[in-house]
Amino acid sequence: MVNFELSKNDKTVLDALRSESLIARKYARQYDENEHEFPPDELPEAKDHPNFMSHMATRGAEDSGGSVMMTLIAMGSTWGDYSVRLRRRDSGLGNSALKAAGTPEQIEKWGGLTLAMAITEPGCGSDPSQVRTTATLDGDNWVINGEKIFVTTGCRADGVVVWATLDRSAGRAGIKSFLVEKGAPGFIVAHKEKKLGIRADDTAAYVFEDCRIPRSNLLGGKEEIPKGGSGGFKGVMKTFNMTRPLVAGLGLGMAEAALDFTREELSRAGIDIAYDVQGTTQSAAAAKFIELESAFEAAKLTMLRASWLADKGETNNIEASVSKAKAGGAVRDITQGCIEILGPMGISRAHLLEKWFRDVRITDIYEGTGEIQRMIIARGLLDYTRKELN
Amino acid sequence: MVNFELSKNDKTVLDALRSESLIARKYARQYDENEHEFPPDELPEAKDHPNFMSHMATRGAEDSGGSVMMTLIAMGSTWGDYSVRLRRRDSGLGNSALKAAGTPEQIEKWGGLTLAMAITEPGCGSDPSQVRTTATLDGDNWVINGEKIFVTTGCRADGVVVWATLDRSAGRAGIKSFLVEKGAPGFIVAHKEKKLGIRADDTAAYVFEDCRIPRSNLLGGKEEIPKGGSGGFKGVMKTFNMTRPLVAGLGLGMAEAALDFTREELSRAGIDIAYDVQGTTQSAAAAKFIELESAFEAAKLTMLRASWLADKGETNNIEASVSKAKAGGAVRDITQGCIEILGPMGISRAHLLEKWFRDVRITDIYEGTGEIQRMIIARGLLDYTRKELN
Amino acid sequence: MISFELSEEQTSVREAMQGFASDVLRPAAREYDEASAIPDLFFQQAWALGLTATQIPESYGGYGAERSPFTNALVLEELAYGDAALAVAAMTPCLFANALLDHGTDEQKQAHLAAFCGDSFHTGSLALSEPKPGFDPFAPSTTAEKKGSGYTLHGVKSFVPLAASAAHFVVIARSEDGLDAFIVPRDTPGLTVSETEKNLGLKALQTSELRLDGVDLPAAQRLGGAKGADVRRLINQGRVAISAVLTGLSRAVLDYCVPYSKERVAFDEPIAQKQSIAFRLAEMHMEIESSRWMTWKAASDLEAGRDATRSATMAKRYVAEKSMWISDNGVQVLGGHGFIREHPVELWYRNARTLGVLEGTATV
Amino acid sequence: MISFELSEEQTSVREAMQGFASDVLRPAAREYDEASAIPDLFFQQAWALGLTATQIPESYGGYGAERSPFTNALVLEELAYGDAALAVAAMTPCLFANALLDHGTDEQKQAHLAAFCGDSFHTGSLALSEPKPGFDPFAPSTTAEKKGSGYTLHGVKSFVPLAASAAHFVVIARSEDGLDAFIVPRDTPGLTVSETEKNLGLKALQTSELRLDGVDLPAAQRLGGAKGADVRRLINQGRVAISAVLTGLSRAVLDYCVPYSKERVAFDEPIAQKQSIAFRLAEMHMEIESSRWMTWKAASDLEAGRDATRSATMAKRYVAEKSMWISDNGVQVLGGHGFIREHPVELWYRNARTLGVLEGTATV
Repeated sequence: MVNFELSKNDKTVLDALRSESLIARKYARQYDENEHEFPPDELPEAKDHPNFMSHMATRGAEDSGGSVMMTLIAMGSTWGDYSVRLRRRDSGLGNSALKAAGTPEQIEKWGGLTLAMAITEPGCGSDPSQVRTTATLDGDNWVINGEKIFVTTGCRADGVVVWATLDRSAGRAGIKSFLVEKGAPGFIVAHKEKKLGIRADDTAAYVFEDCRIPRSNLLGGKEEIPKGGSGGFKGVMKTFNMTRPLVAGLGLGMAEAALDFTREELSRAGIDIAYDVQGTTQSAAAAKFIELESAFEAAKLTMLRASWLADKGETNNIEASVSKAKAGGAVRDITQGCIEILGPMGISRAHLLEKWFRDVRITDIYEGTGEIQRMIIARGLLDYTRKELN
Repeated sequence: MVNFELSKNDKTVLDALRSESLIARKYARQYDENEHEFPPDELPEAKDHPNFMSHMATRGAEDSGGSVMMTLIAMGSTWGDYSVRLRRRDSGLGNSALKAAGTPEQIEKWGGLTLAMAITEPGCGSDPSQVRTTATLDGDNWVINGEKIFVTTGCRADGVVVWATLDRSAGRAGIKSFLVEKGAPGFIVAHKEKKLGIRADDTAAYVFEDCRIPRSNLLGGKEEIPKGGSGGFKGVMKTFNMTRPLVAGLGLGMAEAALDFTREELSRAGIDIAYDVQGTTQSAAAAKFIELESAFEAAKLTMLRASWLADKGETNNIEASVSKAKAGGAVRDITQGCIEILGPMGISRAHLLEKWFRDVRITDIYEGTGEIQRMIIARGLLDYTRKELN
Repeated sequence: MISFELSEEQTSVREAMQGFASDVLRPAAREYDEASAIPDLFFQQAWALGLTATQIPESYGGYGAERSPFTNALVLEELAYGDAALAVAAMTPCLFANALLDHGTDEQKQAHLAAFCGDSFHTGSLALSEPKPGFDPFAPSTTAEKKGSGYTLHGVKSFVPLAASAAHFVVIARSEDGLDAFIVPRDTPGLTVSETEKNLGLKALQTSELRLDGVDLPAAQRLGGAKGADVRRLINQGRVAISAVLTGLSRAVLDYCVPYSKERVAFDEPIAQKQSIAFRLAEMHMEIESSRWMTWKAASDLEAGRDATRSATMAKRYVAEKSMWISDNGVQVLGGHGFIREHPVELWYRNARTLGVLEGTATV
Repeated sequence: MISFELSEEQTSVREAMQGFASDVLRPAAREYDEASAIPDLFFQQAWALGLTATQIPESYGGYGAERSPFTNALVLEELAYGDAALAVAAMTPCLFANALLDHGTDEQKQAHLAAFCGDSFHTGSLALSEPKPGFDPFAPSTTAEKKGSGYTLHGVKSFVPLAASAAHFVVIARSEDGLDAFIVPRDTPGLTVSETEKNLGLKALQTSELRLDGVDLPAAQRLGGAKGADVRRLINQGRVAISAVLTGLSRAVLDYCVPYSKERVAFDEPIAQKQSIAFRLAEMHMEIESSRWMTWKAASDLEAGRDATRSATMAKRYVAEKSMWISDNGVQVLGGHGFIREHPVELWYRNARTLGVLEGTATV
């Protein structure tokens, strides 16, 4: 039956997360202002805090599915702070790729590490099929050459899943993913970006100069380039169907924080949000707030829908893109709008609202921009190929 | 000096127009509900009404330029009613083309008639260079063959300026305009469209079957097809730089009527629009109203700017498109928004608001859709050719 | 737990409605709109679906299926995909019958529900809207004054669907107890039903204004008797219903634009291959999905008996705005053809704006 | 008559400012933003332009050019095209000096204006904003109570530019006469100037909070003396100024995006050849044009001495919304690069949101 209420077990998990998030929030400003410092893996106050994930162990038929919960957990974490996450292990984007496409041996070996994901290159932007980084087999090693930018958590990560092509003439089919550990010869972390937001979560630029890695580091292990079709590329792209709703959740958690803050401040100023009054009697601030809140609800529901489909094992590539695109737009409107409602106090760094405004802006950019998501959705709707619509 | 105030003479013209428009408004509903009837050229009450255009005779350096006044007059007329205009002679779109491109003899001969303009064809939509209607010289006659749709005032007009190609292989350069009088052999008014709005202003479909017209009816008289470039096409397109701000004005007049009506109704309900209160104390209805009013002002100013440039004799093709695109969007937002503010009463045919909502919708469609205007603006900004951006 | 899973029954109801919408509603939509009337035949066809009788308990003569606001929302989306005016017309008997089912006393149910379980079309109606600027359903101007043991009603109601053929009305008014509702037989002295109203959209659906000039009613006509009725819930149900209708309408627009834009050629390729069209279609799809889930969420609050004021208000404001945007884009995608009554987008454009403000404007 | 014609003088002022903006402001913008400070050198360079002294009458030591709110708007658009924070910094002395010029008594002008006509940088500032949710400049919480022949001020002001170096402040407060303004020397007992505030944008511009805990002022410190000041006009001037600054900022965004999108290749062609980018750039241009004319219209109301409340409010609400939209799209056009501080769109995005709410939110 259609249901939008959380079960008791669902709530236990999210309540425990909320109390961790309140700790993270205390550090949010510190690591934003000190972009050069890495927050520790574990914050002092969180040390003896029970891990909320422990509550995920006992789940029943009455409880929400795993993917649904992961998106709600993404939201619950960034409600605390985007960057100062607790227990960061396993949380890199590369970890999602490993889980989706890795061999059992690879998952066993790399699963405990934090893995970044290196796709974008200077000049290729949001078109991953244009990857120029090459991987060449040399005896029992892959030799990787190329440059990568915008690698989230690239400095802190223990390793990275890097996209490279075995044969550029094979197009998308030639693109494979490789596991590269920090310290591999020829793997250089060239640059740490200074950013608008998510400053505690570093963004790196990589250079690979004849970087040699073991042959067994090809993610999923399939070395052959399939004839026709996009081959391994599709498998790699599938990762996005998992991560896109998560990325939506990361953005929406901050948007929810902004709404909560704004509601409280409005209430303190004597303006309560009433849902049963209209135009002529409603205040403009309350009407604007409800507009933003509705945008939040709509985006959150598309996120839940995409992850619910994943839990059912159904195709969700369009729905994943819908949730990402919806969230990408909603979080911008919401944080911009909350500042607008609160006025001058909204732009003060004495409050976190201005930080949420900056942090959420990445949502519509990374993991495929809003434009890319629309392309995917439109191709699905119109039954168009990549060639027909680009 | 920059100035946005009307001169005394400007006001005299527009005030006289306003009193005529109040007559037109009385008939607005009648001819909307009776789409099959043509409103008379002159309404009974207007018979002895002094022609506002007579006030245009005496103008000085202190007064607004002619193009500026024409856009304000367009606004002032549709504030009364889009379709039930008084003194319709000379007011067809073809008349603008005649003025812009006709030879002195042609202007002399055709100037007193109402001329429609036939560009669009089934299947060619907003891409006028795809014109398939042909004109072939046969002795001292042009023989025209083809179909035209969406001809505004096509049934009522005395004649039409029709676009046809002398040579499809010459592309845009081969397109010429021809003056065709009603009654010409082979000129068939095939169809009168049933429309969402502007119902008193008819929209026709034409068929030309070996329609013969005198050789002298080629608008502007230049028969040769220039090598390279777009040749005569550009001249024809120039008409649009004159008509686009006018079309913007036609839409904005109705949007202004909608705002005036909404303001009065709100005031009757005890809500006055205050410009010196904000978010926390402003009512949502007033805030929404000011939002719509601002959109109106912005669009009106771009219209004035485009026509002011025309008066100065400066290039205004981008500005003309800006004004058309701005108005096309603003009038939709404004009329949709006014209904939203007023609620159930806004959708009643007891008031004209719902009619304005329907009538203005054409603004962003005819004379080049909003998309075409954006294309023109973008080509200008990016210095792109038609080939580079389409 | 979070779930978007429809029950088997819901799925089959939905499929049945899809068939009816495409076989009966869509083909008739333009003709009835131009005629500003719906023939009796249609009402009989719709009646045969048992939309009203299904959820009436067997004790009152109905089929005794569970009363489900959620299923109603599914039904409305599908019918409105065919045509919104006909969807509202087909469901108008429910407006009255469900108000009694949910809020009426046993006597009121006994008195009125049996008529909805017969073989031929029977309707009552709901009088909610009022013809004043910025009407707010939570603050009606229509008053119910206590007078002796009964009530006297004063006020004007507008957009009362099928008022001309309705036997009774549920009239929403403000009494000393706050929001209140009354069962008003159409022949009650002081009640005048106007000529058919002329509206922007939903033209096929005949609506009237109700004038209540001192309509005296015994206390027994108060919906819910001494206990009164949960009028907020009635209003919220209306909002969810409109959200569902608008979601169906929006879907109709997109499904019309997709093949159109693949066929329509400009600048040497189908306009669907232009990003400005393709991305717009993608956004329309995004907003249709969003609209449906917003509607479902509010409907599931109603289903569970929770206060749905927040979710229904948000759904209505969101869906009304997006359906206006979607139908507006439908017109734009078709260009000149979108302005012509040969294509249905013209109709959808008017209907979207009409439905969006029917029971007041949630968006400002 | 309708005219968009600038005078020759206005054109030449505009050109001078364009040069200063591109030579001095734009190259320094990022460095000063990262440093959250502006070096003295810049203030001296800006001072040399004579922005403040030009419009001060010769009798007070100035150059005696006509006082022109319209020309100020032109200047601000051009300076802000270079950098908004530096534009506001350069114009801060005018905030104080022009308030006195327009509203001060002769004694007040005599006492204060000469200092703005010297060779070295001198500033006062204007205390308008307050740190409370939904601040409305027309309804400040700061109060000026009549006490004997003078006034006592209570309240908190925020975002007071260059407060650390200002010799005097014009403080807006509510007195029994309504909106009122006072000249407050920085060493007045009861006045505390906070540490530099930390803000989202305009980081180079140092601002402070002013705390007024029972600041006693003689009647002579009331701006305009017994007559008082037209504070509405002051507020409207602020709105027009912000509109002009945001218009310049928006133009900077578009002019950066145009060449970027022509160079940036995706899916085998420059992204500028994609309709989704090209049409967005077209819309940015449309809104920049609109923003400028809205600003000009309000500025010309000020110039003519008309009440500009309506036009200035509309300009501010319109331009603030559009500049937010434009700078947001600037970030999106650049994609990942838009999020990085190597490109200026990141800075413009923060500045647009900051400026848009500086003196209250006209948009809700």
